[in-house]
Amino acid sequence: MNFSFTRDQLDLRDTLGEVLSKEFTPERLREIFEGLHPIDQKAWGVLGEVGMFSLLAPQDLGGLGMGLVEVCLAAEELGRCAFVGPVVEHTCAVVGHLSLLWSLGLAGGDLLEGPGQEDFNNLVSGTKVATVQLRPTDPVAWGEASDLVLLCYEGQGPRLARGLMWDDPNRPRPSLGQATPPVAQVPARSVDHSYQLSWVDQGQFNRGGIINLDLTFPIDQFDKKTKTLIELVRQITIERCTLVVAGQLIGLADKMISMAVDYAKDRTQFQVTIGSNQAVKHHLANSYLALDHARHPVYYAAFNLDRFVEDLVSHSMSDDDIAGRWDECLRDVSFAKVYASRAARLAGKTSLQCHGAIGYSWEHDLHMYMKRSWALANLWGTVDFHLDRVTGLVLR
Amino acid sequence: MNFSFTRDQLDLRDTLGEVLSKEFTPERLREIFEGLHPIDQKAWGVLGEVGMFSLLAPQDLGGLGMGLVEVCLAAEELGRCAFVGPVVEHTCAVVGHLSLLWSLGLAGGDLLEGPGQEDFNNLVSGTKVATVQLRPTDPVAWGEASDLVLLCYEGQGPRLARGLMWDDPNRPRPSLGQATPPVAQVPARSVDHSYQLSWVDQGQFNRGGIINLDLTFPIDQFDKKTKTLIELVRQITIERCTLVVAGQLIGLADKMISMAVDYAKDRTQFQVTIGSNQAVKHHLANSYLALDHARHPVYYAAFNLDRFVEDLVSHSMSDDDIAGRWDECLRDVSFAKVYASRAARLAGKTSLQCHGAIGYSWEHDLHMYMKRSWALANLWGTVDFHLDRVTGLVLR
Amino acid sequence: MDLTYSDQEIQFRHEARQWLTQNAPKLPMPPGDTREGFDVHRAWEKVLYEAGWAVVSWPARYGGRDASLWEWLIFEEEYYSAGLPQRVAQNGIFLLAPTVFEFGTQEQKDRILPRMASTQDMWCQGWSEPNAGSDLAGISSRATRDEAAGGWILDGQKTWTTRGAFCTHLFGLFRTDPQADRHRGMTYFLVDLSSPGITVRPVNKFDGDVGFAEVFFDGVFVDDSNILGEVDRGWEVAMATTGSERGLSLRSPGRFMAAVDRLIDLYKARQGELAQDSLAQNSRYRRQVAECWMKAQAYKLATDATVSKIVAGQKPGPESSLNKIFWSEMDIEIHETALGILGGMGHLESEWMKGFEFSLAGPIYAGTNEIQRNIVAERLLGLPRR
Amino acid sequence: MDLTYSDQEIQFRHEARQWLTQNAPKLPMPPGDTREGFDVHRAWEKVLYEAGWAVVSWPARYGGRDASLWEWLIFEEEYYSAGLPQRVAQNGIFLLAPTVFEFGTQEQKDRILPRMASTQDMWCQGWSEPNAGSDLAGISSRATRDEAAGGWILDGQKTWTTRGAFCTHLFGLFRTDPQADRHRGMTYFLVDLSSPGITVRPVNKFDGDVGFAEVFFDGVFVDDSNILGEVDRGWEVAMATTGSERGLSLRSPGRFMAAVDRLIDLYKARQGELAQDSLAQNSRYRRQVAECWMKAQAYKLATDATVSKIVAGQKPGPESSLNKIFWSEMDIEIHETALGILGGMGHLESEWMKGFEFSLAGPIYAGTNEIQRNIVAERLLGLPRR
Repeated sequence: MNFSFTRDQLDLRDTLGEVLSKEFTPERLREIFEGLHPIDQKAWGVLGEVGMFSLLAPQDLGGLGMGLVEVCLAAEELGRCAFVGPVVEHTCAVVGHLSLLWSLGLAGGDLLEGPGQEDFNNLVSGTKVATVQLRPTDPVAWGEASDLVLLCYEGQGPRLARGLMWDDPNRPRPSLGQATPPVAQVPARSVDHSYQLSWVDQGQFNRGGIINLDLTFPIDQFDKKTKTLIELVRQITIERCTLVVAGQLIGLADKMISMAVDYAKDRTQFQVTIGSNQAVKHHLANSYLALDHARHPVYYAAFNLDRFVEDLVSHSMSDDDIAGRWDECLRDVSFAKVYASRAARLAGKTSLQCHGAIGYSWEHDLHMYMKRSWALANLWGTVDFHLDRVTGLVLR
Repeated sequence: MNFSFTRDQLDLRDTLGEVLSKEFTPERLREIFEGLHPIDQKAWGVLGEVGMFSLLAPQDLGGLGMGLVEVCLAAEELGRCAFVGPVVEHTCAVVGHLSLLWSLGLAGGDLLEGPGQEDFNNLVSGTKVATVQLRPTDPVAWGEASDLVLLCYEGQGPRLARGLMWDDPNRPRPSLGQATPPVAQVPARSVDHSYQLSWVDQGQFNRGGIINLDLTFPIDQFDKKTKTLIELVRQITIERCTLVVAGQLIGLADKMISMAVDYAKDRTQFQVTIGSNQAVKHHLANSYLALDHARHPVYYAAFNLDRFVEDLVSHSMSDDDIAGRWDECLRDVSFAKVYASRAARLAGKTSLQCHGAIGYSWEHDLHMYMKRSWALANLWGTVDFHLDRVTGLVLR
Repeated sequence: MDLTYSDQEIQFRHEARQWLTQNAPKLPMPPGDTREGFDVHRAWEKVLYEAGWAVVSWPARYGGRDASLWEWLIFEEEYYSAGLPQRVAQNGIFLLAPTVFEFGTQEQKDRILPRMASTQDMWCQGWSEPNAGSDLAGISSRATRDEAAGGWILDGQKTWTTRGAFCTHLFGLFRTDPQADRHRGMTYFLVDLSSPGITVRPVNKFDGDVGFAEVFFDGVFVDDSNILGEVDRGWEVAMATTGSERGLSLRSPGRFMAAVDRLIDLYKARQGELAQDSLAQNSRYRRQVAECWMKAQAYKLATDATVSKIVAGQKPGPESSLNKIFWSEMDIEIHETALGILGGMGHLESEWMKGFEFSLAGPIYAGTNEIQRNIVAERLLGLPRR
Repeated sequence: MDLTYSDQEIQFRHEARQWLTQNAPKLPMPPGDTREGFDVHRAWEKVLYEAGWAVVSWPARYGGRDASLWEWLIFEEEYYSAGLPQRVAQNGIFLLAPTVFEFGTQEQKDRILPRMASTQDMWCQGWSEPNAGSDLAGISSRATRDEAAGGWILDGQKTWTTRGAFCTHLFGLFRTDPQADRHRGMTYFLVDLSSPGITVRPVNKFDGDVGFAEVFFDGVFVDDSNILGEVDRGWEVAMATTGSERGLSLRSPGRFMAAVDRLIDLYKARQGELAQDSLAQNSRYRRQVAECWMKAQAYKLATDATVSKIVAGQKPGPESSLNKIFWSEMDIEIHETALGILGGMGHLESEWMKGFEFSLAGPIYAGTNEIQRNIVAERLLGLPRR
């Protein structure tokens, strides 16, 4: 047993933190938030350079061959600066997903040497930006800003799409497939203006000319066992994304608490520093406590999910093992998402209250972090969804 | 509209408060709590003298002809000193219940002039102590200490019982009817040791020789409309009791907050009065807020229940009116019970925390008030029951 | 105690409802915290005024209809029940006006109130300064006597002035005696924002709308007729206003009762989907909606009790701090419940999200809830100050 | 990071479980806070000692088995999972012992620890005084030097001494330098309660059991060998102990994990009835039980993280205050949930009610949670003191 991070893990986190503090400043975030850019291409490139997108790719595929613990450490840093872009999707749902299929012998040799190799390398290095869609009716995170979308629907193999994207559902679109929800049900955008939601048009599916990666999954020809495995991989991808979002929420909570602590040490009212008031102290102590107790479940779930994936790849689990351990993974991921979402919500509220009016102004940065945390708490399963899931699994 | 109490109402409350502060001291409560007496006969008699038990009896029956608003005002005072005995049951479920049946022409002339008149007068004056049982399986509050029990079961007219009572389910009993729950399911007593629970033995039903009151209800001979009315009266009795328990909880909450405020003004730690600490201030402010917002719903429900009863007696409602207004009464009573229970629970916790170790000792009085509030919150419908009912009625 | 409405009150409610049904503007209106929206709201509030519904409880001579406080509450219930928004004139009619009624001269009442009621003058509040938020006594903007001109010269800066970018007038505190201790030596001024020397900088709020302004005073002349109450006694006058702000006038129960009604509608519309997702979730939101209903009802009853006291001649005291804590936290809870019911879509822009963002300011303005809890503990419970 | 148990740890768990299964006493045991109960518990803890399970992480020379901290946590999990109660020796083995290990002389270790582990000596804590509760530095009991006799004379009063009515020894702070400021001039004494001049008055606690004692000192002689650490440096020594009390040693995760397991059993047993009463109620308690499970799990993981740091050579710091807030509030929540599941019977006497009453002391003792939140804010977040 050892719940400490290794020196390497901490170095990875610190490097990323330093890079982001230079490359992705609050001013940059504000530009995106105010609609000047969809994402920051330069910062994205730098993330690629430090290896962010290659964390979950095996070394044989040019990756760093690390696990979700490392991705979550990175996610905390991404959360702390409210980094904009489909990092979770790109890292876990595209590179991580394809890598895992490959490790299980389910993806073509394309990734390693075929005509798609360059395309995959572009994903690993971050030269191309990718995102994901899990159901035909879902909006796609940063679809407009991405070079490609992995369509990853239940019961189907993954496919790559590059279709038309909309960030405004009122814009006319060529062919509304049945799966596309009616406009009236789809509000235009997240209150987190830096979180771009797009709609992928099924009618315009077109992967030719963009990349050569061959992902033709003859799903109907696979045997039942293989189909089950492909679905499990898809599920793993979903849980990984969920947990990395939880990691971002931890980073956001930490950032919002730090902002409030700094302000409370500085601001004077009634001739005392406001941070010397017991009410302010207790608000912040409660937020810090919630954060501290939310952070460990994220890494516990990440560690166990990594172990599950390792054992899956090495074929060292029986079917019963898989079922039992997978349920524990689901329970632990939900637990982490619930606690991280709540910690971020409390941190935001507390931080706003400690800042007072200044924190309520658009000019102050706090609202951007709060709104990001609201968006992330709702994405990859709401708190309600995860609460229900953890309840069901605890009371089996 | 006027939500203020009349001078008469306030005088009634103040008189009762004064009498109780003399007659029912914390020392007296402690004696009962420690098992020296079941109830305080002398204090009971004084309550009778100031008219407590006659509040809901019409003047024609020798009562004060008042309503539930007045009973709730009195209940706050009873709660404040954690008065011991079946006051709620006696006032609402026995005297109030029989009076209402009489007012509706459903009870025999006995109450007014027959051989039962003296018995009824003894109830109104408090010379006899009465309690109630609503279901054959329910424990009876202070059954051992009472002279008689009104059996008031669904679908039956009220009956008077004087059977054998047990406060200890392990004591052998002559004939266990099927309705009596098995001993193992019936813990011996409330954590509030002053709240006596007894078991009435159906086999030993015996009303002869105790009182002459004739309550033989030929229920099967009544028409459907009358049967419905008799059941409604029974329901009214239940709601009245529930609301008066809520009133007691308000009084208890008030008492526990006052104790904490007094202590916090006096106790010094870290060279300051503990009540000058913002954490203590905010704990107590929150408790006071919960109390303030729980008190009004009690009187709102009491007023509307009184109006409902008035209009029922004067036959000025259509059947539809009755159904609609009765639902509102149920909703409002549940709302009051939920808020009063929560206010008392918060007040108890807060008071204990502000007292620190001294409040956690048996020698200090606080635990007796806390335990009474735990018992009352569970009686006449738990918070869960009432929460469900208010939810169902708000979201009809 | 009599919790029934009189025939006259029932008739009043009927009239108000009928007029509002027939005259309500197209809904939803644009936000009142944008230039265009402010003008739309102001025009609507002028329509209210012309029909005599702008300030029902004021004397007819100033534009009201001499309605009782109970009738005012009834009007508010009907107003919000019709889906109508908060008034952009509220800082004038609900905060300044009660102070003018209490401290103003007859000349001031005649000059100020009718123009306020008719929306000719739109008033904003000049309380906060960069170093004086919850600590109002920390203000440093000053007024210097100009005996010859019969008035005062204002210098300094006010901030977080709600809708200050669109208003025509400001009421606020300025230091007239720099030697006096913190709570003294302030005077309550009424300022025309078109006066020379005033600069107004719009400040956007949490949701991006122009909710606030910074107002800079650089040698602004105000004559003696625009002092409310006595010179150097502005603190006492201001305290009367903050009582109103915290208490019932800005946040009449009708607003929350209407919000809860909309919440019930939202729940019923989404009930099927919630139950399809999970019975547990549906049951959780059913309960949460009922909790909100109870809160709004508790607030209404507490207000009824306060109004009963006022009608009986008592002054509302520190109880207004209880109300402020309660409504501000309830407002957040109502909106959080709605966003929860919206599920995964809850973070998207919507009327409920807008309302949620607005509600987050509640525990901060008009004195933070931390200050209010201090007031409750010290003035209602008698706990010692530090 | 490696969150798996080693083969050795798994083997240790297996051994512990097997021994406990074969040797556990009849359950439930009577409360340890009554005379009879105390003796029953003491006898059982002697059985533990004799089999080498009393103080697993201590060196064998003092009665332990040199187990690692991880193994100690495993033992605690197994111990509570077997339904066994908190140790009546805990104030000795969990609070005093770590201090003796850190500050004691070799002579003191040899003399005190084995007798403590074997339950020959039962230790209670003499911290609080009538005017020194949360404010430990406010103590006034004093020790006067008796140079000739080679020791000190103790006078004063200690209060809220847990199980003081049954214990044989007391450790506590006394003022040795009355001139020094509040946090100095105190010395940490080890006192035999059978010494002449000591009077012990039992004090009943919330649930009526004899949980506490008041201990009066009237010219009690203690020789120099019974001072722990240096004279006048008792505050530093005591702070080491309070860290243990707040932190993990008194409240190892196993206790709460076992309580949650029992809660799950209770829920499952009552599930049918709850659902029959109302589906909403059933769903509420399902969720509430899951919330308790998450809390206990979060506490276990936080403890694992702390232990990882300790094993790596770091000292646990003010994080112990975080733990104390968390477990004390969790303990109440677990019991409130159970009482809620019991429904209308929840107020009757039961094991759960007894546990609930016990849990209510949690936010008070070992420094109130208000003080702990101050510590978190000041020492972990760096906010200024007043």
